[in-house]
This record gives sequence, structure tokens and C-alpha cells, in this order.
Amino acid sequence: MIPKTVNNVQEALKGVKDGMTLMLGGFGLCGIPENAIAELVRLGVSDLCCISNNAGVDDFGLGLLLQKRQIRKMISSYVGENDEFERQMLSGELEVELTPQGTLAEKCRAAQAGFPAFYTPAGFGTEVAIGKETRDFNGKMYVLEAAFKADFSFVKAWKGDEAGNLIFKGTARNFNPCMCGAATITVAEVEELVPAGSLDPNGIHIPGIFVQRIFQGKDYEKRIEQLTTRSRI
Amino acid sequence: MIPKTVNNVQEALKGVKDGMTLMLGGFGLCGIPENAIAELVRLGVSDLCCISNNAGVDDFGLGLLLQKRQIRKMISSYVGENDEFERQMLSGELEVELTPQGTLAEKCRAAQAGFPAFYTPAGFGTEVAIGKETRDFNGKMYVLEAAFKADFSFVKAWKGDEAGNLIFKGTARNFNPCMCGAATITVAEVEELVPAGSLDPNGIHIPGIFVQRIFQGKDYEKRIEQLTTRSRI
Amino acid sequence: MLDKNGIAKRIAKEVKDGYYVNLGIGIPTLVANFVQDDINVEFQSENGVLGMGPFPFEGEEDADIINAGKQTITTLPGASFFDSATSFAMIRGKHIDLTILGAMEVSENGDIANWKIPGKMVKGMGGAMDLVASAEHIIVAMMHTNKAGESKLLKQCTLPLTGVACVKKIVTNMAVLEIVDKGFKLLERAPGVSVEAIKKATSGKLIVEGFIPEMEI
Amino acid sequence: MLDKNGIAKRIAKEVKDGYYVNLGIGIPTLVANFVQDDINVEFQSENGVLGMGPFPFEGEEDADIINAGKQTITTLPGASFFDSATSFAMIRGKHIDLTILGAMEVSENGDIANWKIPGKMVKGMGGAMDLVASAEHIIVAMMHTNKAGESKLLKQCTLPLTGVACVKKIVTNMAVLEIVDKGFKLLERAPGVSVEAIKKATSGKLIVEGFIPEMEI
Repeated sequence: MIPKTVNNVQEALKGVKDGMTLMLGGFGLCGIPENAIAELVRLGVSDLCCISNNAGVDDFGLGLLLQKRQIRKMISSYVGENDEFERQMLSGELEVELTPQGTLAEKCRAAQAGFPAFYTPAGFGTEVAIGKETRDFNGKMYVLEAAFKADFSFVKAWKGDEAGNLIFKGTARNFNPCMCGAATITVAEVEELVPAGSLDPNGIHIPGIFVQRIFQGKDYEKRIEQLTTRSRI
Repeated sequence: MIPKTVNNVQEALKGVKDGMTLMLGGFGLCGIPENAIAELVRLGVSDLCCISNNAGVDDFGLGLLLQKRQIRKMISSYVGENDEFERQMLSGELEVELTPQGTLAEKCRAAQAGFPAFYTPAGFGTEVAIGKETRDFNGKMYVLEAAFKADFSFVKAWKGDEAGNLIFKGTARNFNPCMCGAATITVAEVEELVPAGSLDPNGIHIPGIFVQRIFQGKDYEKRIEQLTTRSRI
Repeated sequence: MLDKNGIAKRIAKEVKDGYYVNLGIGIPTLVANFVQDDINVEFQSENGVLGMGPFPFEGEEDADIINAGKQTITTLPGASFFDSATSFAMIRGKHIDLTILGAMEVSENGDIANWKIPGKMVKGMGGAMDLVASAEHIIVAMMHTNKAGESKLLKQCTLPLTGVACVKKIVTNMAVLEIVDKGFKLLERAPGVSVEAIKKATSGKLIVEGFIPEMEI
Repeated sequence: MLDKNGIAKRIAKEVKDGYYVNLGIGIPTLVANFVQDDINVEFQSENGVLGMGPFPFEGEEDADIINAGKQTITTLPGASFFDSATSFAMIRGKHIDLTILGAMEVSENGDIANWKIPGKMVKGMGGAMDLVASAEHIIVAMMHTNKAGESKLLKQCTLPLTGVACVKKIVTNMAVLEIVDKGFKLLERAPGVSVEAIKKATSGKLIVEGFIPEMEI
């Protein structure tokens, strides 16, 4: 077993510098690496390029980094629900690269799996394909999209062990597994860190080889963006 | 829940015809769809193109189909341990397309995930790349490989539910998940078929959407090819 | 004229036994409420769940279980969770039988625009470009005209496209239409809406052949 | 001269703390027996397991838990199972730190041939082409000469290639060699083997600079 445990979020983020490209898991506020984001705010690193499906809300998630103007560029598929984001984007302070959601996921997976690029039908004939190679396969058109290159990947899992093996919960899984091993260093924060051997080897979502550092996260807020319920009959 | 259960292997293989291209899961004799293979032998369908990492042994696995001369072409990464295979291959009765193992897996995954082709470094500069497009990405050379097209995919899982959700065991997982949803019809045989709702939605290896038919398998032999043990001290 | 629930109710009739369905945000989400009880259907949400159930009872919501609209949801027996790459493997690999989504504009040849208005804040395409580029069968749910009263069924889209030549069917508050080679083929009228009124509200080429029945909803 | 176990023992010294290692069939498999106890290493097998342990005790074998050589194995705490696509994602994505495999021929520039002899039954390349095309660090374990006494370290490979310019280091029964720009750089001699003998057994360009120590194994 190759131990991946670090003592805390400070150790986990060692080496993060201004100007780096970071991947951050999560869909909306679901499954986001809350501890890593808080530490990025504390560190005050700036000029960041953040790859994340969404950009948080004004006072939570990546919104916290936007408030402090730490982000130079966002690569996302959907960035609504965030006034500060809108202000910075419209004023030109923030660069935004919008990418179809499936393409975003596969650009992560391609980086993880050693594929330099891939052909996807998404975005063909739209402005997303401008400047990109397109190609016909079996009568259908595809766009060539390149794998991401990132310095750090921050993911949040439900359970993890000292060997870096991860298990996610529900739809908090989303982009997190795809981002593991897709950056030079993958940092996983988990709700419950257990000794190696505690997790069923058959039930691991992400093998520890894709994770360089793991730590026990704390104080998870897990905010709900759209609390929707039905009344009891 | 969309029910996928069929009563038996006969029903599961309905529609299999001479000349079809079939995918079969398994690595060596580990995790092979034993029931489907037995039924293919019984049906006597011939002129088959079989995509499978290996070709079984003389008297088990795909070797049973080879004995009956039902296979026209094998697409595999490794085909040792089979005298009848060797005889048919050397005599020219059997067409063999050898494919690097990772490429084989990804050609399945590409078919499953709707990618027409992909670039892999495997085989560049070797006879595997002859006649194929090659390309430089970031100073490294890659070979363009096309997704498989198959009529049926036969996989073996450990547990499955009526909705077609699958869980594999140990290294019997291998190519099985990659082949699910990679053919027009995916047939899963399982050691234990349970009602929908019995499996933890968080622990499913292959969601039922990738499976068209599922049945309770029987009489699994699970032969061991290389029984290797150590002595007790 | 139909209201949003009426559109959803009519679209629900397009949902067949054994279908895996992806519902977009807005009117499409309402479709789930009207699908027949006696058929087997599973709803996928592209953030990573198959087999979505109704919203949770108050107090039973789980922050880790949401749909693509970021609403708390529940799951039904047979459900599964998966990552985003697998989710789009389902979509790109044509394993989803039906995609229902909203639109700002649809053109005669099936182009769709639903993500961007130049000069306005762009929120992003989310999974829409993947869905429209891949789905075997796409139904658009929308109002026939925009707030300014202008037709949303055009000869050519004026807004930036989400996908080209992909829409198969459109259900609006006024009509059900199919995209055919030469334009929008009128299939059904909403209750009380005349063919004349639909013609007037349709800017692209409308094809009216024979008797156009009123929708049954 | 080393025997197979000797080669494996020498290669084991190349296995460093924190390495994920893929071992090929044959001599490479033996390497696991000689890795130091006080370092943390995980062995991957490309059929879908990370964290392989020793062979099982008799009667404890499980047909569902094998390695790429189809031998029954066990797993250690922290192990995981995964599918073939994920396994090669680890390999292609350069997550494996060291690949050790056998060869029939290696050329001066690091080309390797280890899968096919024209005219003979071809069993296939298995995962070897993926491994050699992707690995950061590849060590070849082989005899210095073939059964006919001919050198396996050549100017150019004569057999069909498995991969080009990929081998970094070679450990044979006679020597440890590194592939450098101009040829095979001799690093160490096997106990009792002279530089002269190695020169004689090496058909490709051998680079001998300064004192060549005997291996410590």
C-alpha cells in the first residue's frame, strides 16, 4: 500500500501557486471540495484558471474565489446563479470559456487516461467549434477537442482510505472521478478517511493510483441550491 | 424501472444469426459468459466474428466454438493456450486480428460512449499501425483506431437486478463493463439475479441502460487456467 | 392555447414504454408528472443519476442527491448513480431514447438555438449541446412565439446555435409539428387554435396537408 | 552470470518507494519476490487489479481473482479492482511508475521486439504494446543472448516491433545497460563477467566509459 494521507488541508495544497490551472469537482454546489476552496481563499493565490462545471454562487463554492478576484479564467459548462461572476464577466475582468458539459467531462477523462484529444459530435455547427478541426465519421460530423492540462485537481469524496481509494455518494460523484489523475497532482478530501483494507476492493470508484494526496475534510456545509420538496399527502 | 429480465439463455440469444459480430467479455477463462457460449454452440450459428480478449482453451470458453468451426474471425489481444486455434490459424481457416489490449478495451468503450474513433500511442511504429492514420500531438505519435461495431455483446456479471444493473466480482470484471452498450444488443448473464431495488444505487458498476437482456445463469464452472498457490509455512 | 402544463401533458404522450428519457429544465421537467402510470420509463439526469423519482418529502432531502436543475430529488428502485463521463457516454452513445428540451428558436431544418442571446449574460450551454448532437429523438417544448409576439419557428435561427439539423418534433402552446425535408409539418392544433392562427405565428415554412386534428390531451 | 532469479533480484533494486509497478510474464514476475520490505510499492496487473499480493494458500484460490498471467492471486489491504478500460487509463495516462517486461530483441535506440516471430504461431501482444508506448520508465529483463547464442542487443531489431524508442534500461544475465543517445551504455557487470565478454555478446553499439563495477545483488 502506498500511503497518500496528509495531515490537513494546508499540507494538501502545498505547491499551489499563482497562475496555475486547477480542476475542481462538483455539480452546482453538490460534491464540491469545500475544504480546498476555503484554503485557496486563505492562501490568496491569484491569476488562477479554474476548470469546474459551474462557478458556485455568490457566497459559496467558487463564488468565494471570485469575490476575492483570484480567478483569471473559468472553464465551465454553466455559470448562472452568480451575480459577481456576471459582473466580472460582462466587465471583461474574467475570461470565460464555455464548454459543453459532456465535452468538459471527457476532456478530464482524456487527461486521466492519456488520450491527447477526442472527436465529439457536441458543438458541431455552433460557435463552440470555431477554430477547431471537424471531421466526418460514417456520415456524421465531429469536433476534435483536446485533453485538459492542469496542475492540481481538487475532488471531494464520501469515503476514502489511506491508499487514496475513493467512494463517492449519490450525485455528489459527478465530475469528481473524471478529474482524478487528470492533473499533475490530485488532492482528495473525504468525509470519512479509513485505514487501507477497510473498503471493499470491489466497490472502489476511483483507485488510489489516481490520487496523490488525501485528507479528512471537516465542517462540510453541503448547501442545497434548489431545495425542492413535495408535501406529504 | 424498465424490466430487462428474460427467462433463460434461449430467450436471451434470440436474434443471433450466422455472420454476426459478437463481443464476449472475459480475460482468459475469468469472467466469461459461459451460458451464452454454451447456447451459441447449441444454436450452431456460424461464420461469426468474435471480439474477445482471448480465445479460450481447447475444451472451454471460445475454444468450444472453435472446435465446431463456428468462428470466421477472432479479434483478440492474446490467443495462446489453444491448439485448435493454432491449427485453424496456421491453415488459414481462421482469420485473426491481433489488437493491443488497451486498444481493444477502448474500442469497446468508444462504441459504448459514442466516440467514432480515438488516438492511442499503442502500436505506433509497429505493424499494428500499418494502413492507419498516425498523428503527432505535443511531440508524441498516436494511431487512430476506430470504435467497434457489433451486433451482440455477451457479458457475465456477479450480481444483477431486473433493471439490468450489474456488479462484477474481482478481476472477472475485466472487459465485461466496457462491452456493455457497445453492441446493438447487450445480453448479461449473472450468478445472482435480484429484484430492482436490492442493489445499492451507489455501488452499481454498469447501469441498466447499457443492458438490453439479463438472465439468471446456471452451472458455472469457472475454470482456473493457471492454478497457482503457495505452501503454508 | 395550451399553458405550460398542457404542453407537458401533450409531450407525455410521446413517452413510450421502455424509454430512457432526459428532461431539460423548465417545461420539460413537468412532463414527468403526466407520463402514464402503466408504462415503464426511466428518467436520466445528466449530472449522474438514472431512475429519478419524485421530489423528496420535506425534511427528507439529501444535499448529495440532486438533478441537473440542482433540485433535491429521490430515486426509484433500480436507480443508479454514475460520474459525468459515464452520463454523457449514455447520451453520446445513443442509449437515451428521448430528449425533451426547451428552445428560443427552431429552424425549418431542425437547427435549435437555446443557450445564448448576444449582448446578454450567457449562462452556458450545460449539457444541451451534447444532448442535441447525440439524441436519436429530440422533442422541443416551447411557446410558439416569444414575449414580443414574434415566431420562434423560423426559416433560419438568428441566435447562436446549440445544434444543427437535430430537432425532430416540436410541441408548442399552439401546435404539434414535425421537422420534415421542406419545413415544419403541422400535425395537430391545440384546442381552439385555428390553422390560420398557427400559420400567422409561424415564420418558417409551415406545411399543412389535409385535415389537421385537434390535440387529444 | 546471473540466473533468472538473479536478474529479478537486480531489477528489484530499481523499484523505489511509492512506485506503482506493472510486471510482465516470466522473469519480471519474479521481481516481486525481491522487493525490499521497507518500501511501499503496489503491483498492478492489466487485467484489472491494483495491490496484488502473494499467491493464495492451497484451497484459498478464487477463480475470479487472477493476474494477467491467468494465475490465481490474492490482494493486499488498499487493493482495488477495475475494468480493462480503466486499467489501460492507468497505463496510457502514465500513472504506472515502472514497467518491467521481457524481450526477444532490443535495439540501440530503445526499440523492443517481444511479441512475434515470423513463421511461428503468434500468440498476440496482449498489453505489451500499450505498456511500452506509454510507460515513463521501462526496464527490460532478458537473457543477453538467445538460445542460439546470438546477441539480443542489436543495432536494429530484426523481429516485428512491439514499440519504438521506449526502453530505458536493460538487465540481463550479464549486465545492466542504459539506452543513451548513441547506444547501450554499460553500467554494471554481472558477478564474474568481464567487459570483454559483454562486448562479445552485444551486437549493437556498446558504450564503455571508465570503470564498470560489478553488480551488488
